[in-house]
Amino acid sequence: MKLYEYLAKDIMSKFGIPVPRGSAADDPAEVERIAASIGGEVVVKAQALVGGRGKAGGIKFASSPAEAREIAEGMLGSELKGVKVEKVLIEEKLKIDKEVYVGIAVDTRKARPVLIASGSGGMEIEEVPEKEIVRRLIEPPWGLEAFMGREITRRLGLNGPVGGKVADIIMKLYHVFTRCDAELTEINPLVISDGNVVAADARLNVDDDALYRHPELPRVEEGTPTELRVKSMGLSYVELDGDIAVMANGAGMAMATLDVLQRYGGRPANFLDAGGGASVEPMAEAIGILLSTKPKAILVNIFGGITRCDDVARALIKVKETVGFPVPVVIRLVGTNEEEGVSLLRQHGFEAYRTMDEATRAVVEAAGRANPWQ
Amino acid sequence: MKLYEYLAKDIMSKFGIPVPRGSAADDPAEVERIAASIGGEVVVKAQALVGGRGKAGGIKFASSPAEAREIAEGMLGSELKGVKVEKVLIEEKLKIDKEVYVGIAVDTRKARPVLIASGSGGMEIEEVPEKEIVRRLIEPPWGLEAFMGREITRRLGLNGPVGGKVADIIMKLYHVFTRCDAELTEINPLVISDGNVVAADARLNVDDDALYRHPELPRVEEGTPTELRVKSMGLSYVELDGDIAVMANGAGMAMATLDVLQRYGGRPANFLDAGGGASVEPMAEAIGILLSTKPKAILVNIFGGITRCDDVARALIKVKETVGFPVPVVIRLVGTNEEEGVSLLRQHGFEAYRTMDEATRAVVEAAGRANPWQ
Amino acid sequence: MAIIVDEKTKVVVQGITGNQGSFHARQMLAYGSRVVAGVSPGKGGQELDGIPVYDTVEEAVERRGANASVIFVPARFAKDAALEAISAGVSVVVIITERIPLHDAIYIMAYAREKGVTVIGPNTFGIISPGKCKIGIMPHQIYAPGPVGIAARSGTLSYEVAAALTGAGFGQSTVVGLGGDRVVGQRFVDVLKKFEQDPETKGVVLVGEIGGSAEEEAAEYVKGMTKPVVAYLAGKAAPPGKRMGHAGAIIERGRGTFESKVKALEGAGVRVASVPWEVASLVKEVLGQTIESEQR
Amino acid sequence: MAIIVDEKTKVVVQGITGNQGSFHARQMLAYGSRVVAGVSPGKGGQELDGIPVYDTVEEAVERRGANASVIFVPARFAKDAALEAISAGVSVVVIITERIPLHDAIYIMAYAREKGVTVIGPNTFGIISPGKCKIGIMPHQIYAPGPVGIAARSGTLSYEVAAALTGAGFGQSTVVGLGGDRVVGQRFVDVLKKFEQDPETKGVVLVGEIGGSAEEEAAEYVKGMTKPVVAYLAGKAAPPGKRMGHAGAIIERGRGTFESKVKALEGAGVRVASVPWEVASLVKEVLGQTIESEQR
Repeated sequence: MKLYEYLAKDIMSKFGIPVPRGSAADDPAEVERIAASIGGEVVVKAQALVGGRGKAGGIKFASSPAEAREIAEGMLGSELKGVKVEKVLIEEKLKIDKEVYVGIAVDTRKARPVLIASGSGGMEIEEVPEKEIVRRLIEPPWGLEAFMGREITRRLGLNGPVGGKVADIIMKLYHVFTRCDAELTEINPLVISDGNVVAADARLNVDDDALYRHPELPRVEEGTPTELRVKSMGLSYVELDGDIAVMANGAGMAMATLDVLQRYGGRPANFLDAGGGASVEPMAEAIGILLSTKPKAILVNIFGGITRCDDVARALIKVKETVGFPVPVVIRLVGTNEEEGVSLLRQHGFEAYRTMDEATRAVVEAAGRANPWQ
Repeated sequence: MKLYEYLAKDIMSKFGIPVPRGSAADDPAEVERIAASIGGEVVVKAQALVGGRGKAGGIKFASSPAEAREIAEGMLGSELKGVKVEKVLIEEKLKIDKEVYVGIAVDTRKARPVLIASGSGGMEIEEVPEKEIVRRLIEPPWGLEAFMGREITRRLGLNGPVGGKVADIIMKLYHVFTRCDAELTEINPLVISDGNVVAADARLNVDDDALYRHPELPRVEEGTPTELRVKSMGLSYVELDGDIAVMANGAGMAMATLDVLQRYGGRPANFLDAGGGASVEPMAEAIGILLSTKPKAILVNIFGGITRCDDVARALIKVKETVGFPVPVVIRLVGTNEEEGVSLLRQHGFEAYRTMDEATRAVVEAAGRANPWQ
Repeated sequence: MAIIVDEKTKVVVQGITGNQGSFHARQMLAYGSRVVAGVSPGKGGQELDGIPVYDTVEEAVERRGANASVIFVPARFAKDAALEAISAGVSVVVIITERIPLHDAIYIMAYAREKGVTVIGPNTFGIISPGKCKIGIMPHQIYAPGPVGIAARSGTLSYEVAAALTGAGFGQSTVVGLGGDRVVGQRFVDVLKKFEQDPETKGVVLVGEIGGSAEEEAAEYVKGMTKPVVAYLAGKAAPPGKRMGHAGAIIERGRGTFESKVKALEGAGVRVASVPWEVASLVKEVLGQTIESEQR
Repeated sequence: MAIIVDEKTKVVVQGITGNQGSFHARQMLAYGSRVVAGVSPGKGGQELDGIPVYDTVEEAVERRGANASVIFVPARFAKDAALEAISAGVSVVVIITERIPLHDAIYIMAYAREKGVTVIGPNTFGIISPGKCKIGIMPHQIYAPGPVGIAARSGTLSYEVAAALTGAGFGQSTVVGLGGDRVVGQRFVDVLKKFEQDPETKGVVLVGEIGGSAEEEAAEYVKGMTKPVVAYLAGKAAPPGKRMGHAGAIIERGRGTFESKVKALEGAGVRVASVPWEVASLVKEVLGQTIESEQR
């Protein structure tokens, strides 16, 4: 779960990290009030979970509350890199003496958190040359200690009181990381301004699988309404821009199905992993959702392991008998309880292929026919 | 710092450990009210930091509030093993199906916490045969995990829901241990009663050196008024029952001085470690306190390291010139700035020995003369 | 021979009284795995098809000599279960549970390193050395004993590949499910090292996917290997920034792309199949070469 | 030779800008110790009598090759300072600071074990290999190079013993202050093992006291030693339940009594002096024996 900048800053602030004075709003009048209460020049920042907001016009400065309102009117409701902006954050404009980057991520290779810092703040860390980056693996269960903050700060070339403040912020960022079950947390840039150190931008991505133990954290849902609906059923679903709906069991199998489909000239409309031993009801519901996206054809690719072929057959039959299939449905069905499943399908007028190869070719051909939705 | 049972139980209760219904009081009328509000039979427990309270008459049962009051009247203000009872704890009387012991201490040899449990609750753990004791070293920084509580519980022969409750209490006791910077924490006995598990007695000794980071913990001061006064000066002082006051620099040196004194037939009145580089003022104040205990003689044994002999001489001179020495003061003074110190002493009519041997013999002889305080 | 698990492996099933645990305990037993005990806190004393159930893994190790554990407990208790198994002295812990918090997985792996225990998973279908020992949830009829080692990040896709291999007459020494999460106990490179040492294994198949850097690391290691390696990678059609079912299967901030993985593997001499069923013919090609070179 | 510290030891002083730190840094330098750096966070760039001051121990190690640290920082910052030194790669950390919380000491020792670092203290006067290296706060004029190793739980009392030995013509190989706290990095047995291995050391003196079990453990080890051991123990006259200045010097719940320690040591063949100054004559006796047996 990715948190908006203003939410990430709220949390960091609770952990004692200094953030700019400011507040978020979804209404231009409110923006004007906030800008007036801050006084002086302000910055208006579109709250959207996209990278490179600045270049895309999502960060603008205003020298008066009226100008801030005007900017917000332009931003609110508009799309930034394809994402609708629903809130803006209005903050004091910072004087910038120096910008640094500090972030904590997980080094999956080492299975440990890693602290990353750089004197080149403001840039995406991927674009900073490796020699300008300070990395420190954090050894669990020992964790990050205060002295490590000082060591990192020293390597960034910061010392004296500012060095002490940055070291302290590094420790607090680590607390954010561990206590919020973060996948990633970043301050970029961390701005040094007249001896003060302030988190000018903030990122906090929380592990979805750990949300159950964080009732205190806000919830941000990302995805189309259909994606969110399928997600709430406990299944994995991703919308794509093609016209063939895909259901498979297992994430790897679903991805491979998309790949093969594309290889044969098909364009997948989505990715649905109905694996993990889902029973008839949710499978039928998921197929119903696939239909609701109005594809030209549906490909069902099942290699039954925990997933039982007869359950898949029953789910398909249930959909056929309730909402019906207005588009061709191509089925590949092998594995656990294969015979029973195939036989059930036959009884209800479905045919099933034995190989991915055949099924994929067939669905591409079927989708090539006239669109039944028009 | 040793906490009274009622304070230890308050804290354990905050950590989720079940304790008997009850409350502490220092007034018999209040005892009667508490007993009445509990209802039924109660137990009245003298709050005193001594072992073996039960055998010494510090734990009594009452079948009515009036009887509880009567018992409390007898206990409050009385001495239990030489310690004045200022409060009693009144609790519901527990039905006891089984008693177990659980405690966490520090294994100084291994430099790790150690969890100790036994099915023989109610006894002092030192008296339980080793083979009936379950020990588990706790590896820092890993700490105690829930499964370890289950393993210990299993070794105690407890299972089912009661086993689960005991395992849970073990985890919570570990939280008490770590979050309160405990030296030792014990529940003895932990009573199993009709499927419930309750901490019937509780001990919690907090590390004095960690108190600075525990403003939330109550403070209990143990010692005579003089001991507390010297302690507040940052020096180590212990009252003994002899008649020769002893000041030395360094804890080992002070202990050795007592030993040698005793060997030559002297009886130490106290132990004062004035080491650690104390300056003239506190040393003079400490000598004044030694005098206030009205010894027959004073032995000052200094091997100057950080402690400077001239500072010791100045402290003695200061005391002589202000309050004066009504008793013989025998001085051994060697080490850092020895010549200057000895010369200063001579100028002010003191003599100083060079060896512990001579000085100790001399002070024993001096104390053998008539008592100047009578 | 085989890697990690074999006929000497004695399995304890943690969470044996749950639906998944009891079903798969029976399946493993039916396959011939030596399932010697189950664990379910508070339910010690029960039995499941003759398998004794204990309150702790410690007991399963003490009384039944268990040396491997498989975990079916729900995600929020999985960390404790895994630490328990690691502490109890088994040498292999297979974590089937999915959706274990990332920080819990990191902690489990740190404890496993400290104690020298091999962790498979989390979010894995398990591990099988066909004909010797199955620990997991895979449909075992698709496997056959033989010379090919398989390491896979995804379950069903590896079934597809294993079935194709078996169908083409290539049995497997051991099939390892690494798990679909970002942080897992065994990565390709760890398993490759073991396959390289295993006399029974003549060649290795990697079933990878987008996200992370496990395939790139593997490629580095393959350069020094004596045994041939074939790979199939899923996710060519996946768009960046979308998590494709597995926590680990996401192209994030430009890393872990299909192209970088194929490039790295091919650069190391790995034959990369363009469709899953092509793996069997590539294995035939490379194992043929191996056998020829051995015969020279 | 000597143990733990010698002429190759390069010392960094943590807390060098404080009163204690600066005073003793100068004293150590005057003695001839190679004090190569000081550390004081936020004060990097300063100098003390030519000793460069850095913000981190890491810098002192990188730039000046420091391989031992001595800590003078206040108790509440001592844990962080000790962890920093251990992490930075020095091989010896001497913690002079007293009143460090017990749980902090436990944590420091765990980290030191993990990293293979020798910790002396906390609450120690330090360690000295006379004529080679002094790290600590002891009055160094009382020591002389020679064949006797000393390990002591208390400072001033060990000065008394060392001065008596020097006065009797017995110099010291190394004098180690274990520290007066309950949890310390080096216990008698650890130091005895090193003295047993050290060619320069011909005999060992233990200066112990009531409380804990360090003397009893030492007795067990002494049984297998080839070198003679003499001891003096303080606290015979101390009443149970009273902490005698040191956190570790307390007879609590019947453990750590004077009598149990004397019994254990004498049972292991250790000559126990009844007064501190008797140590010199006992050393003369046992070292005379050793020299005789070596001459045979």
